[in-house]
Amino acid sequence: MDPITSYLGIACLLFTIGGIGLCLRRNAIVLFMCVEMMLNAVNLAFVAFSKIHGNLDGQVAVFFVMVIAAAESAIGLAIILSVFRSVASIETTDAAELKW
Amino acid sequence: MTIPWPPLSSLIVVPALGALGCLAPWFSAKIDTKARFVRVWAIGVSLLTLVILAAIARAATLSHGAVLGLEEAHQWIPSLGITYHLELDGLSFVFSLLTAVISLAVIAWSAKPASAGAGWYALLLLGESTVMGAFLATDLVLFYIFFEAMLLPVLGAMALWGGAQRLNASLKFLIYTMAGSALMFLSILYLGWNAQAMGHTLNGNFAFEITTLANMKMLNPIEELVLGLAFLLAFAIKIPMVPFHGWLPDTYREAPHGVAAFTAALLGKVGIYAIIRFMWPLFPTFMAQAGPYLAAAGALAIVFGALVAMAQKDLRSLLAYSSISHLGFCVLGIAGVSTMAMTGAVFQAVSHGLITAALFLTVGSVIDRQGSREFDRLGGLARAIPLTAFFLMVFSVAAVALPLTSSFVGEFLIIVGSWKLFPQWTTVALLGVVLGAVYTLTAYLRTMFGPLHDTDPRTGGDVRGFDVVILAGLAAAIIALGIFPADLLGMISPAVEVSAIQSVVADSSVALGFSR
Amino acid sequence: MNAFVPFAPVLALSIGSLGYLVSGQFLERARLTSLFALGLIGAAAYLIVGLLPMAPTVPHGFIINDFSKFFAVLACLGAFVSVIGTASSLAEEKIGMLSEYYFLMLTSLCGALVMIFASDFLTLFIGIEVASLALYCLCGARVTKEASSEAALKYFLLGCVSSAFMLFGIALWYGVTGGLAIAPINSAGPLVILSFVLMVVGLAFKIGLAPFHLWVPDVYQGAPTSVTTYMSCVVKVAAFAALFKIALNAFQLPTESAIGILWFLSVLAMTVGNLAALQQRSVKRMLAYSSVAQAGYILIGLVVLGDTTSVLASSVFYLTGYCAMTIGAFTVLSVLGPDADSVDDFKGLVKRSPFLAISMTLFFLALAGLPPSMAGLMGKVYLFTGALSSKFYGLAIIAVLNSALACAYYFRVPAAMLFQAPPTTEPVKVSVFSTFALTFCVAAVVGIGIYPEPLVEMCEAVAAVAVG
Amino acid sequence: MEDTRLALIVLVPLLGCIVSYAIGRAAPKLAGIISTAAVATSFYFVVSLWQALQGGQTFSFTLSSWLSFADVILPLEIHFDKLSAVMCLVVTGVGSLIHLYSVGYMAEDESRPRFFSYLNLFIAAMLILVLGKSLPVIFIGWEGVGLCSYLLIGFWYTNPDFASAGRKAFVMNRIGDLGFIVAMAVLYHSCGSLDITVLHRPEVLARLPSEMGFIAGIALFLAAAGKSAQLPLFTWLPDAMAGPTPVSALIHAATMVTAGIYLMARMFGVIELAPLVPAIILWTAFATSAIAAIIAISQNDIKKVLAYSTVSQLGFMFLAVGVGAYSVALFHVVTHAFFKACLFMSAGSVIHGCHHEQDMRRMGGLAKSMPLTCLSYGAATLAIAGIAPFAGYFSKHAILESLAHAHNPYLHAYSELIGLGATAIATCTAFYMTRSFILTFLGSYRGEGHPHEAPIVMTAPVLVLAGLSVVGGLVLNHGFFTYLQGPLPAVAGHSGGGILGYVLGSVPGLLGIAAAYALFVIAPAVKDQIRKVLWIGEKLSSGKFYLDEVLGLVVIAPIRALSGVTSRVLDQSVSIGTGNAIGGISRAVGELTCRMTTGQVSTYVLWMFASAAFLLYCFLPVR
Amino acid sequence: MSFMEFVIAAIGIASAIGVVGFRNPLSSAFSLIVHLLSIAGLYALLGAHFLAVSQVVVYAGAIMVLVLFVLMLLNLKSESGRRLGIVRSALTIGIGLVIFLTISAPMLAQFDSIPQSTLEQNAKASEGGVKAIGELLYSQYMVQFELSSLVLLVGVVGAVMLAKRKNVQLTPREGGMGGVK
Repeated sequence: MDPITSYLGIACLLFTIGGIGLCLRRNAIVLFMCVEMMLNAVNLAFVAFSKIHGNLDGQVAVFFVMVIAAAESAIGLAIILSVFRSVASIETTDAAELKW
Repeated sequence: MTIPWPPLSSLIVVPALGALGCLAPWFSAKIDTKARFVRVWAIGVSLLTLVILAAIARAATLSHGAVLGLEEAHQWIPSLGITYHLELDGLSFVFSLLTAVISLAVIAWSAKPASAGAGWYALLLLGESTVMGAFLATDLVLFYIFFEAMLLPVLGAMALWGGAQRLNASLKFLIYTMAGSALMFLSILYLGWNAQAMGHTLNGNFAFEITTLANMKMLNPIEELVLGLAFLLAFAIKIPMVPFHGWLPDTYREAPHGVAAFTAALLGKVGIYAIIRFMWPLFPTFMAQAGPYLAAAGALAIVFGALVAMAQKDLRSLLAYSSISHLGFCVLGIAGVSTMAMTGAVFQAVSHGLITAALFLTVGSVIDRQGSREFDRLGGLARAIPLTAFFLMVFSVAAVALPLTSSFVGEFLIIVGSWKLFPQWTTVALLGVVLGAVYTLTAYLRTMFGPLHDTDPRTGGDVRGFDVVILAGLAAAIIALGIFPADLLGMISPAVEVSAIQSVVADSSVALGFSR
Repeated sequence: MNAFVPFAPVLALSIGSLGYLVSGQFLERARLTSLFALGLIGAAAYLIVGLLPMAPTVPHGFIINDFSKFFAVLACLGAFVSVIGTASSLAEEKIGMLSEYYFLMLTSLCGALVMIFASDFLTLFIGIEVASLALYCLCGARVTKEASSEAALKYFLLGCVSSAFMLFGIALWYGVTGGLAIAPINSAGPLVILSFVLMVVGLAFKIGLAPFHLWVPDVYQGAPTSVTTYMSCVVKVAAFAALFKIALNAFQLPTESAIGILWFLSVLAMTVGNLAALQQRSVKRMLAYSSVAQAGYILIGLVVLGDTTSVLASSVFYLTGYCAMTIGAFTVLSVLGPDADSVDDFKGLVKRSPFLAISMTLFFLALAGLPPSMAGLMGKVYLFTGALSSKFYGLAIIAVLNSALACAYYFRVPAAMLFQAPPTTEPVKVSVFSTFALTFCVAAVVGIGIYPEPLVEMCEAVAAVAVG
Repeated sequence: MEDTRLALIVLVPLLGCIVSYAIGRAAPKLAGIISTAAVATSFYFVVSLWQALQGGQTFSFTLSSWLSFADVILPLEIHFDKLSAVMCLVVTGVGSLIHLYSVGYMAEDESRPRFFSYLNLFIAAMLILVLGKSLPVIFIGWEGVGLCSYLLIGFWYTNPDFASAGRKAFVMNRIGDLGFIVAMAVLYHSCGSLDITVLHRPEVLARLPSEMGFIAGIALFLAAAGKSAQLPLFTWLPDAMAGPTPVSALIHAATMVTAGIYLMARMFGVIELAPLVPAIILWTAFATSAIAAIIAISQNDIKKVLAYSTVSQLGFMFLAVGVGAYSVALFHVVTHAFFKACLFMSAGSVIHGCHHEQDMRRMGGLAKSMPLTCLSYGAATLAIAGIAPFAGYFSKHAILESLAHAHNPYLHAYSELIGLGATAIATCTAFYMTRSFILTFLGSYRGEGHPHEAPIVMTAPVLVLAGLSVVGGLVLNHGFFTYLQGPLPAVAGHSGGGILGYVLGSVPGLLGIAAAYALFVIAPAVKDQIRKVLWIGEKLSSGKFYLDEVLGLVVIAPIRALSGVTSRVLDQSVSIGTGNAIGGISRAVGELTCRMTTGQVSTYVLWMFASAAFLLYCFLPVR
Repeated sequence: MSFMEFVIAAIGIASAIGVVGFRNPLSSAFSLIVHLLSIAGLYALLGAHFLAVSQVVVYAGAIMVLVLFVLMLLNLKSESGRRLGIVRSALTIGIGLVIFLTISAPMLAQFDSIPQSTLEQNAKASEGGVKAIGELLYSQYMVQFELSSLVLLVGVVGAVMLAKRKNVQLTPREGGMGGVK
């Protein structure tokens, strides 16, 4: 197996694992972490591609994704905090007032 | 004599503005104080509409012969090929005349639901305006708009002042109508696009104008079948034809008397009118093939309505089903390529409009007096309210199509006209006539005759004042049409010729012997 | 200097919103803040209309043409009206710090504009994120209310997932083309389709198309009404702009598999949305589901996109009308107070405030596609004719049956307002701002229906540009 | 040629109808006088027109162009020829007498105005019927008289039985009217016109295909049978006795019920197109008159007796129609009008005198208390019994004779049989009429109270009619048939018959009278033996052949059931049920779709991934 | 595939599974750190040095610290006992499998056939040092760079808005700190 493609394979795998985690876990923070994992998977793919194409646009993209991820984490954790304040739990099963 | 203002639009605009006028005091928040003035205003407006219509008719008749051919055509949405096109020929004229008369009667009728303020008149006027529009529009999209719009005022009035189940009833009414017209809507669009695709339009855009669409033979039989069925469904629900009448019992049970009268008299007629005006020219082949089935449906509807009416326990439901039965005649009449039958059908539609409105109003006053519509709580009223009894007798007699009443003219022409085409179904329809006599007389008997069955034998409660004038006017109209129908017939038949018959004659693919 | 011109609107908005942060302490007076926001949005709109024509060039990351300008103006207009309409209800919403609130709203508008103007995927993604992140916070803005933060959480998590999908799509695009520009690609290989699917998943989520709609009802219900009002319009506009742009400029629609996807989404959206709305007692959820269904209608134009541009134009037309309807409806809700949600809250509204009741009725009639407010009706005429002309009969029939079905629930609220007795008779007072916004929406909804010609022509032009 | 008098003939009673009610509301006394005057006036016009009527010429008057449009020509036109002249004379003449009579009869009824205006309305309708120039116009009158009879039968509407009797009459007539309409439809399409003068032209009738001719003929007879109470539609006529007696006299004896015969005579061209039609008519008529006669024997209500005798006499007339002797039938119509009206009015006087007692078993011996009535009733009885030289004799005799000359392929075999049967019926007639006379006037009074003779205003017209039924036949016998040569086919070999003929001809009647006298006066005991012997006949007769029951079982019950089923199953369950079901289903599905939104984030994500997977799986070209 | 790459990739995948697998959020957080670091290693191997560094700094540093802080703040026990149904887990994994296959198959198919030579000559061009990236950022991606500042700003302000409330009470509505169940 060619190294580059193996990177891509790994990216796909991580992406999927992150998704599975999102479906299986209930703790909001863990969910958030899974999201981060998915983003990382994509980043990996970006970098691999940039290597394939021999330009840096992919890496630049990854840089921006990191920035965004940082902002996301700030907001996400704030949201989780405020949820915790109101529901006294960060398990998504407990924050399920809105339905149907 | 020329008419200074845009004549046809004014028929639509005047009532609409009148409706706004009714609401003006209502917005000033003192709701019932101005009730009387509003009433006078509303009557005035609808009267004005009637006068305008008469003036137009006179002018047109003076200018060019008996057949009216007034038009108003303006571009509306050129890029979609939608035009604002109104036309008044004999066909539209009789129906708009009916509209004007019925609206006037219903508006002027004194008995209206308690708590009904200015909104009552506003909605009725809106109803008049929209129904007018439906009868005048010749652009299919415009027609569709009015076709949908005319539902709303009726719906509103019913949901505002109806019985206990009024909301469910009106929802049902709405859904039925929408479900019916949805596919028609699509078919209209298909026609418009097809015209463009065939390159039949001037500016390469869509075209929805009936004459444009009708003059070109651009549909293959399959298309005609599908589109025709879609149209038919919409009108079948509107008329209503069995078995698409699911909305009717609830509506007529819940609606206030005036609204019931308005609905029964006018809304269904739009279906009849549209089949002649739009379906025959657009889908001649389909109509020619569907004719027998349509006739069957009509005839069976006559019998069905009569049978169900016989089983009813209260006056209003009986009226509802009787109107199904009577409209069956119209359907039978428009099923075949026969000027006689079709003219009869139009005439029958008009006369049924008059009669059924009169019946709903009269019966309404009886019900209000007794506080009940059950036959078991009625009876022997002829002694208590002789005048009402008299009018009810006149209208019942008209309903069973006694000669020298308008409905006889219609039914006679329909039967004689369609005998040649569908003898078997005409015979079935005749059975309906006998049953009609049975339930009508039974209803009258159980209401007016027999020992005076009265929970609290109050005197009075008889029709009086202006209402007498209204009923008398309607009765006069019914009888006058029964004795001197010639003018109206002479107006209808050429229009029918042009709109329906000739399209079939022109369509060579239809091989049918027809009887003029 | 001229190099900055293309970014003027975005700059104006962002810099202006920065003004909030510095002035945050002494700008706590609702009236002033909202006025300031309005001023900024107006300025942005003005810049778009007035300034951009001077910059026809394609600078880095941005593309300026009639298409993007139209959508940008639409977004600004939507934001403007929703801000006016809901300004006075913020106090009752107990949204603490107004300056942050407006800052975020303006920033998300800014992000929306970026989405609309973006000419490469990276910019597009950043725009999406700016808009979304701001909105996540705004959904949670009603900190004292449990539902609000719950909505924020849901929106946040799901939104992140969707942007992950979007991003993966972008990565694949980069993998195939070696660049990030939104430029025509001539291959339709599996990888291209793959990236298209992934991007569509991302955008379908933002738009709220079934089956990616599940967040919509929860968020619309949980978020402050003012925010819902805003996002129900602006987000849809931006996301649709992005979708159109990607699908037409990058993926060279129509390719049959892509059309298959969109067809599926559109049908599912309108059907699921309408069915789910049938039983709703909560007006917000009802409107949320209805927005799903409406999104399905809007998508038709892209699905049936044949050689004719006019079908896309019909989508744009319908979208425009829809913005007016939904903003109006939610504005009425916000006027009724932060917790007005159930249908019962609308009982007898006509007695308490005829203006509100009648305008709400008009909006619902428009949504149902009934006269007299014929924006919806005309939009449907336009859309379905397009569908038929491209021989998408099945789609057209499903759509029209759906719109008939929809009447069943669109009837409910007007019925409650007009035909039922009010629990209380004390009148609802409508602020000048809201009155203005509502009047504007009513005018739009009715006017577009009565005299659609100019808008139709505009949409035709826009579509022509978009299809290229 | 146009003549306005013709219009006046119809319009005056119509005017009377309105005026008498309007004025009657104020002054009830005047109502009767006005309406009587109206009818008398119209009688005067009829006479004057009749005088002016020479040769084959006719008068006509067009009221409106009515149903004329495009190329359809159906004006509202009436015309006056010899045939209609006869009917008009009877209607207006006898009618005015009966009006006069009712002035007395209804003297103490408070709703007289209504009564009289109805009566006038009826006269007008009847006149339109007989004057109509085209079938639709005749149909106007046809339905009009039906309506009036409905109104008049149910005149005392507070009694629901009376009201429903009226309804029964109307509905049964309606069934007949179906025939009328069908006939019109057929004729219009085949002959292109409904004008009766046109419909007599052979070349026009030739256009009628044979089976259409049959349909038209049968349909017309159905109409006639409905109106003139032939099998199976005659049960309404006895019930119609619920109405005031003058009504029975005018409508259900003299005029309306004979409209059927008039129609047959009018349309004889169509009737005779298919020879099967007259045969059917003949047999029906025979059965009807036989059954009615048998029933009449065992009736105790005086009016019922007269009613059934009317049915039987109508059957006689149709016998004549069946063999094509239309003028003979009309002759019997005229004489029957005289004596039957007389009978009814005398019966009316009796009822009036006995304080509205109608049961003959509670009468008797009234000869002393009301001699004039007794006299007229007796005369009329003799007339109907067919005793020469009373009026009935001539017409009946003519009918029996014409039966002998039946020239119908379907009848040759049976002509003698029918002749005998008819004679038997005549005997029977004499029998039950005599019975009624005996029960009413002879013997001793069995009721309570003091019967008294009717006032002069009632007796006078009765006497006039009595006189007519005495001499009427003798006078008319010679002129009548020759007079009707024009419009109607000549009667095959009709002999006036000399004295001998009179004697022989009267034999059947005399037999009947003798038998009745024997059984009811001389030896009442024998009566009971006979009753025991003929118990079946007795049952059938007193049970009215159970026709009502049969009809109820065969027709009415099924229809009721059908209507119940239609309303409950077809309407409620199927038509309406389907709609509701669809609504319910979509609501349920909607509920399910809502449940998709569980509120759990992880579920949502799962959905997202599942959908994404689905999209990828379905739409990716390579898997 | 070099041994180095293999090891790092293996660690990365293992730690990823760990993130999903551990019941205790804290341990999943730590395994996430490991995961991020391994990713950084992969970056380095791919020649994206700048990214590798910033990955360590931004992710493993800033973000994860924040996460851990919050976790500490809420001092949560491991996820409450209720396990997800086996059916659902199976379903989830199945779906994940489908996605994995459908995504990876075409990718691998497409890029399997890239000659090593091209990668060699690309290696220099895709050398993501600070200088190279910086040049791109400040020339071609100027706009996006500025916009990303906006993103961060939103993050800050949003966090402030959500976290700060007028009447601050950090104790939840019911139950003590930490929402002990």
